[in-house]
Amino acid sequence: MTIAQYLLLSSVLFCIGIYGVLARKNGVMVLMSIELILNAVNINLVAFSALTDNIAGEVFALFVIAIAAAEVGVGLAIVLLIFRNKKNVDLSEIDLMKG
Amino acid sequence: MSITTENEQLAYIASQAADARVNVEVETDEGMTLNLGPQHPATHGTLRIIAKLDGEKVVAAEPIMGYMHRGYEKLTEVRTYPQVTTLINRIDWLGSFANEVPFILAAEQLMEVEAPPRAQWIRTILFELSRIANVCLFLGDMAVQVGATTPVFYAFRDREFVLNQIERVTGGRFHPNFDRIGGLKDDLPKGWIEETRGALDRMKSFCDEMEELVLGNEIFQARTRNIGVIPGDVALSYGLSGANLRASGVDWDIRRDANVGLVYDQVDWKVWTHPDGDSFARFWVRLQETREACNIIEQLLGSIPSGPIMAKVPRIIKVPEGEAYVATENPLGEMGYYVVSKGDLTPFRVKIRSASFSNMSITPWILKDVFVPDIISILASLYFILGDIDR
Amino acid sequence: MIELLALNPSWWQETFLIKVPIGLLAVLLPAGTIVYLYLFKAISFMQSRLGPMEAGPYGSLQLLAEVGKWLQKEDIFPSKADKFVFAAAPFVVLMSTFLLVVVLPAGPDALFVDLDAGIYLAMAVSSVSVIGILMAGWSSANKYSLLGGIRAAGQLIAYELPLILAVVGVVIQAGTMNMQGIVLAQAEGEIFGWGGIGNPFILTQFIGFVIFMIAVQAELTQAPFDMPVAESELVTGYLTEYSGIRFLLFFIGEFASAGVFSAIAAVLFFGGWYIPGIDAGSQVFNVIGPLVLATKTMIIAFLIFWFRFTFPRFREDQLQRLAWKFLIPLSLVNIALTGVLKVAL
Amino acid sequence: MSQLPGLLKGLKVTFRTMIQTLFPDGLLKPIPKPSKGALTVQYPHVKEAPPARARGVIALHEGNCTACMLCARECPDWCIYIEGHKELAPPRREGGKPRQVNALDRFDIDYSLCMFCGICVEVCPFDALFWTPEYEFSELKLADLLHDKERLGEWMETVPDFEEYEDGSEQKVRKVPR
Amino acid sequence: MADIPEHLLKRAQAAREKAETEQPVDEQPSSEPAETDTAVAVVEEEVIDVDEKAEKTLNKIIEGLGEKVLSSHIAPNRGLWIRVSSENWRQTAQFLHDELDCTFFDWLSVIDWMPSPYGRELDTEQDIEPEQDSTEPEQMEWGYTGGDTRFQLICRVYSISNGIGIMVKADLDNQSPRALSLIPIYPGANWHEREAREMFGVTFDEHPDLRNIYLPGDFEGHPLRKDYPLLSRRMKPWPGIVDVEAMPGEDK
Amino acid sequence: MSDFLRSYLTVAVFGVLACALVGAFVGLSALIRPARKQDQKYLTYESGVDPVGTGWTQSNIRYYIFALLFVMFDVEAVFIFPWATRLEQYGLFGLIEMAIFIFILLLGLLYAWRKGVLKWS
Amino acid sequence: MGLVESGKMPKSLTKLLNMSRRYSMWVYQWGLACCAIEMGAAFASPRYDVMRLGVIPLPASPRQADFLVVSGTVTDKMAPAVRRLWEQMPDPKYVISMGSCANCGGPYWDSYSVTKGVDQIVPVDVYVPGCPPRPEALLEGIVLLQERIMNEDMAERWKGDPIVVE
Amino acid sequence: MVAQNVFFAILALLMIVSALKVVTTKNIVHAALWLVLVLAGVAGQFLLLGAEFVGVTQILVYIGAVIVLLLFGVMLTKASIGDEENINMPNRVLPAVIGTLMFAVMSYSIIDSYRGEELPKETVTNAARVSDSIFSDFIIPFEAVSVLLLAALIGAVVIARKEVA
Ligand code: SF4
Ligand code: SF4
Ligand code: SF4
Repeated sequence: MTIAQYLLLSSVLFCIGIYGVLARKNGVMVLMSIELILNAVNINLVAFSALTDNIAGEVFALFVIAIAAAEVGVGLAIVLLIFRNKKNVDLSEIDLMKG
Repeated sequence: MSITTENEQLAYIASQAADARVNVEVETDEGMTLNLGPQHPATHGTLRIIAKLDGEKVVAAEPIMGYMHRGYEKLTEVRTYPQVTTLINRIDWLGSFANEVPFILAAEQLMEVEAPPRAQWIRTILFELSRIANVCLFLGDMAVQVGATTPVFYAFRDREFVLNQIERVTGGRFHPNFDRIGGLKDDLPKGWIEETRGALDRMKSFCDEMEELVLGNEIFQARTRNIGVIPGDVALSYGLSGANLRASGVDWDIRRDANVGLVYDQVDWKVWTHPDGDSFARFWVRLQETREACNIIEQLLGSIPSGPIMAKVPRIIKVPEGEAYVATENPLGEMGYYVVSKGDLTPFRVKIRSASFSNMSITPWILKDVFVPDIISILASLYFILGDIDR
Repeated sequence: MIELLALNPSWWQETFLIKVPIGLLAVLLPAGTIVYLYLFKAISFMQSRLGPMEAGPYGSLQLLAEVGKWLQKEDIFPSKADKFVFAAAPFVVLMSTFLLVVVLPAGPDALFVDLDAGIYLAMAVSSVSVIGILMAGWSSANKYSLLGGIRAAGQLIAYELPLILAVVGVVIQAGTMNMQGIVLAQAEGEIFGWGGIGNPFILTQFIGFVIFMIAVQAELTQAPFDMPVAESELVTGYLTEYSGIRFLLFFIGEFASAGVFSAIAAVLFFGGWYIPGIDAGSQVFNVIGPLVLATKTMIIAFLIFWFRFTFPRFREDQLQRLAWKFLIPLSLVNIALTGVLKVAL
Repeated sequence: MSQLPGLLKGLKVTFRTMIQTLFPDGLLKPIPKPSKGALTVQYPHVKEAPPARARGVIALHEGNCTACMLCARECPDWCIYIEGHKELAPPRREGGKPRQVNALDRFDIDYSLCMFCGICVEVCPFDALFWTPEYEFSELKLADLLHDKERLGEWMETVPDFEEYEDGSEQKVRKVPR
Repeated sequence: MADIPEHLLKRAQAAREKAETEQPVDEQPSSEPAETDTAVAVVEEEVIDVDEKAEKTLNKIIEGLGEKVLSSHIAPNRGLWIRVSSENWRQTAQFLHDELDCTFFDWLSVIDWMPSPYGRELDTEQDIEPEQDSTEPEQMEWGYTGGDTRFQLICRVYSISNGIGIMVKADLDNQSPRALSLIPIYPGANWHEREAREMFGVTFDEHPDLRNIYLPGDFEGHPLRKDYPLLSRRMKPWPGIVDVEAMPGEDK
Repeated sequence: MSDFLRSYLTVAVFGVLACALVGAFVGLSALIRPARKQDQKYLTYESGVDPVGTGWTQSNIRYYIFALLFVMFDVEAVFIFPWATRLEQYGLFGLIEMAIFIFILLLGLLYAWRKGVLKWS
Repeated sequence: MGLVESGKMPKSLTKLLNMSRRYSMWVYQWGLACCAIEMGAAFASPRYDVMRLGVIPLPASPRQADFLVVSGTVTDKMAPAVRRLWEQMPDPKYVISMGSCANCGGPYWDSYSVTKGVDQIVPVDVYVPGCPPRPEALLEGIVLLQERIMNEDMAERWKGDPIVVE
Repeated sequence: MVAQNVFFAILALLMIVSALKVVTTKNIVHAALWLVLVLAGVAGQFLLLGAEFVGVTQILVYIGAVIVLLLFGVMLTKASIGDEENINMPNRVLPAVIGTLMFAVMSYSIIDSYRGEELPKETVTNAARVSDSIFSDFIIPFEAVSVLLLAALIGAVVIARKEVA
């Protein structure tokens, strides 16, 4: 196993995530794409941690997981709020200033 | 074999359309419409409740009845008096002996006959036995509706003993057709009184079990206290009767206050009331009433007078012209018959005042701003029998 | 156990020829026993009835009849349902059960896997079934199902926490997340210096045990926590539209998880395969260990069904309140106490 | 929480019942005997005996029936079908004139319609109809629920005797013609 | 449905004879309210025992409502009937509720006084088709307190404090029977009125929701009206006709 | 392969086993079960009448708060488990660290509690 | 697929399958009228305890039910629902008609709102007479149905027509 | 090592396919379910890398909690069965181009700088090690996480309360 294969995998996920974020209009979908990106990052962290035998990478992966959870929570709350007000979760139609 | 003839098919389609119309009527744009019934375990068969929800909260609920409407009032007009007796057994099918009594009493009033004392005694005993058979099931069923499975098995178990006693006398487990204008069809069989005492003991221990298993259970209390509160004056204006009324603190019992033809004045008993008016109170009152019924029967069993069981009535019964309304305190509440006679073999018009119909008419009022699970417990605590609503 | 048979199989042989069949048994057998013994029989006795009697002596073949019957039932996909998700939901639910079973030790060597993070993994996969339930509820395109599914998920996550937190106390005491290690810690532990019966954590972690059992009851959606499948209002909740074999799979899943959770409780609080009096390292346990564990499991499972058939159910909000306002704070207190004691002693 | 006592009491009740069912002879003889402890009557093997008055099915004592149609007329469901003809029967007393009697050609009760009210039995002036507590006559076909004269006659065997009355009664115990 | 069946003529004849012979003693259908008061005053001479409670209540009602009470009837210890016109229907209820403390709403219904045109002779196999419009109002007999019209609204309210129930009747128009709804006074009247509407076709004004309560929405007719036929009864041959074949040589 | 990976492979095998079991059951059943099309059989069940409304609801938003709380405490569990195994080594220091951590999270629960989102209206 | 319909099932297997259907009959909790109480007694009363026969009264949804007991009066308003629920049950499914009302309209044979017999709406396998039938009579009906299942030709049943018993 | 590579390939394939599904499917619930597969794959990769604790945590937090949260959110926003209209931006070519370009650049640099660098064999980090690391080096971030979670919760509660009110 080489580190490169993990990094490649991670970059694939990352780019798919980027595509999702850009191509999706639905708020929940965008959140999911962001999850993809974060996971790509995590793979990198853990892979490097294994490469250098340094535990810090893994610990940071843990923190990322925790933060991702918080991020989804808040993100979804916002999406829900938008939904309640607008009856859809269409991000392109949202004027954030008026919320 | 499915004889779905063309006519049948047409009727079927037509009624489907009618159903669809109801659906459209209740359709809302906001929130969700939850449909309970007609086939739904919570509705004792065939009631249908349409509840408009906001989240888990009920905004409005509308009962739809008539799935059990069998046309009693029309049928009584084409049946002779003895045939009516057997038909109306089936209105409140759990306490069916109690169904017969007010009708027979009304007819007796019009004919100006009175049943001999022995018949009155036995009537009262059977009346109370059917109350036990009826309310006993309520106690179990209410527990089922709030989620406890076992009590209903106990209810059915111990109810069998009471039914046995009813069957030994009348021949029917719950459609006795035993009451006759002027008395009773038959007398008690030998050994019955002793056996009944045994059944009553069983019932009393059942009540104790219910108290331990259900009434005293904290979860049950949490589910029923302060749920579905009916104030006394509202209850009156909706015509609630029976234990539902007494659970709202109104001290009114036809057996004590407007007794006709039965011998409640001969015994020493108590009318139970509860000030709260919530589901718990209704359960509590009924539990106490079951005990009280045991008490009444025990006193009566010891004092049955001897004598005939039939007064003198003509063989072919024609009830003289007149109108009479007699109500009794049935297990479900006030049940009365308004009998109009024109002197024929058949009654001219019988208006059946059934308890559940009035008791249920409060549902749109009470099922507001409650949670979905509360619909169930409130309905269960109001205690209705579909036949008694729809007739 | 394998050593006893004087075989030396390769890993593949061991996994597919021994562990897989045993794993199947370990899931299905307790499920069957629980259904027959408790759901059919013990409950009937509690209601002074008999339960199944006709199929086989004392109805013992009832379960076979059930399986045979369900196999023959038509498998209905409601036309409005999301067919793919509808079909996939039983997989997820059953998978969660099977992944739970894998960490259970049944003797010093009789185990499927010996994972460092054993109980942690168990806690992790136990929450997977929530997804299955949400899938089932959503894909049925039925109001009762959806309401039931959301209620179920809300309840499962609310009680997942007390479940996890109750385990933490045990982990603190044992100092390991390894299930085998937890058993050994109980076998070799002492209570205030007295090691006569080891230290089954039920004694020192009683609060934890109570919380754990309440949470398990809720996780299994058994009364008094059966709001999601509340018959009297939501018909059968998220299962309403399931028929035929798929329903049976959910049914198996439900009772298999009852068995597995009971087994986990047995391991965590009752010393697993260990019985006092015999040296924990002894080979004897490779033989009697599974039996001991099964017995303990069954006793705990009885509790579950005893409660189920005695209590009325909570309302949804009461249930949530119980979890958030009572169980979670209590379990945190429990952790704190255990931690303080551990550090102090 | 003060929640425990009520819950525990409930547990006690169910547990007690289970023990009573399992060990009907008390815990001193701990041999499980649920079939004794449970209240169950194990139906196809054991049958319960309903009380004598139970209204299970109607039996016809053909000899007594005069085809007077009273039962058919009073039946609220119109489910008794009678056809008869007149016949000469041997005289009651020796040497008397032969009597003219109505003989039955057809006596059917449609049990799919019957409401088991007992009116027919009650109105029959000639003691030709009796209740028996039998209840096992389910059918796979609806038409089979129409019991004809013979079938109704067969039920006669199962008619129990009338019961004695409780003290203080003035009713007379009737006899079942056999 | 050509000519009038014989049995119906017989029945009508019998009814007429009966009406002639047994004139009702106390409940004369009165057209003018002036006579009503006297009718009220001479209640029930044939009965010996007197129901004091009922009489006191009746007096109070007459005091309060005056001429609105068209007639009344007391059956000792059995009940108290009063009759008002349909215009005064709600006022009467309001009065009973407020002044006499009749807070308990018992029931509400309708009586169709038209004799049923259907029937069966003991020796006919089939039910008989009725003559169209064979019944005129004068054939009708009314019960206690008399009446004018085919449909009579009847309602019972109860006063728990006084321990007496009062039955109120009101005549309804023959062509379009209607009355004011009692819901503002007794919310419980809601379903009863829906039922009455469905069964008799009586309209209740100001009722919020007069949908069918029992029958499917597309059900036609009002089943409790006397002229609503029970089809099955007319289709099925009556098994009760004496069907004993004669002896040979004997004629029927 | 290391024991570690083998163990997890076994875990994976069990996951596959579950699917195989389900698949086997469904496949077996497909062999013998009937399939009788009746138009109404596939309608959504709703107590015997035509389904009312679209069947979709915005359910209670409170569920979402519960889910969020759950996520929060789940993350807590992530840290508390390894901590629990090593508590003996950390001693008082570890205890205090974790106490602060939990305390902050409890603040969240308390906040939600006080704001009344744990209640139903 | 369709092994049964093709008629290629071995005899012994058919028997086994019939047997399992016989001993596992889930009936769904639905009562209509007075008879429902006697049905309830048969299901829930320890004296009758229908579970002995393998009849499990658990499901509340027709999707999991094997047979339907029409226990009581079917009104014209109710009839579509009965039909619908029966249709929503998965095959193989059975119907027991319990009581005079379900058989033929019973006491309400002349009513304007009652369906005269449930067999006009759904095919019925067993008729239990009585008004109400005692719980044991229902048990007899169930035993009868079980015997019928035991002897039935699966291929016929799979096609959906109830078997004709001579 | 062959076995690891095989499993890596299987998992990677699964993840990529699922990830593509996540961003292309038209049904939100389906997307969430595909995401589950991606996340499970990630967990598998962690385990392959010997990071046991992180792998299991991935299951516990992501699959057990975050996905549930997402599904809840989806169901609260009326996810209908069947495909949804209007779920994608009108223009999807540009994102696709951006994504591909980025991948090209990244893969080039990765291959360029890490070609052939083997991972050490069989390193397994157990929970204890992770824990020790947190409670020695990362104690501040650790406490900060709790504050962050608290903030997220409070934010969400505020938003939700606005809604309830
Ligand atoms: S029991 Fe009643 S319904 Fe049955 S045949 Fe006799 S009279 Fe008719
Ligand atoms: S009433 Fe009696 S005698 Fe007359 S026909 Fe009927 S059974 Fe025969
Ligand atoms: S058959 Fe008789 S008992 Fe059964 S529902 Fe009809 S009337 Fe009721």
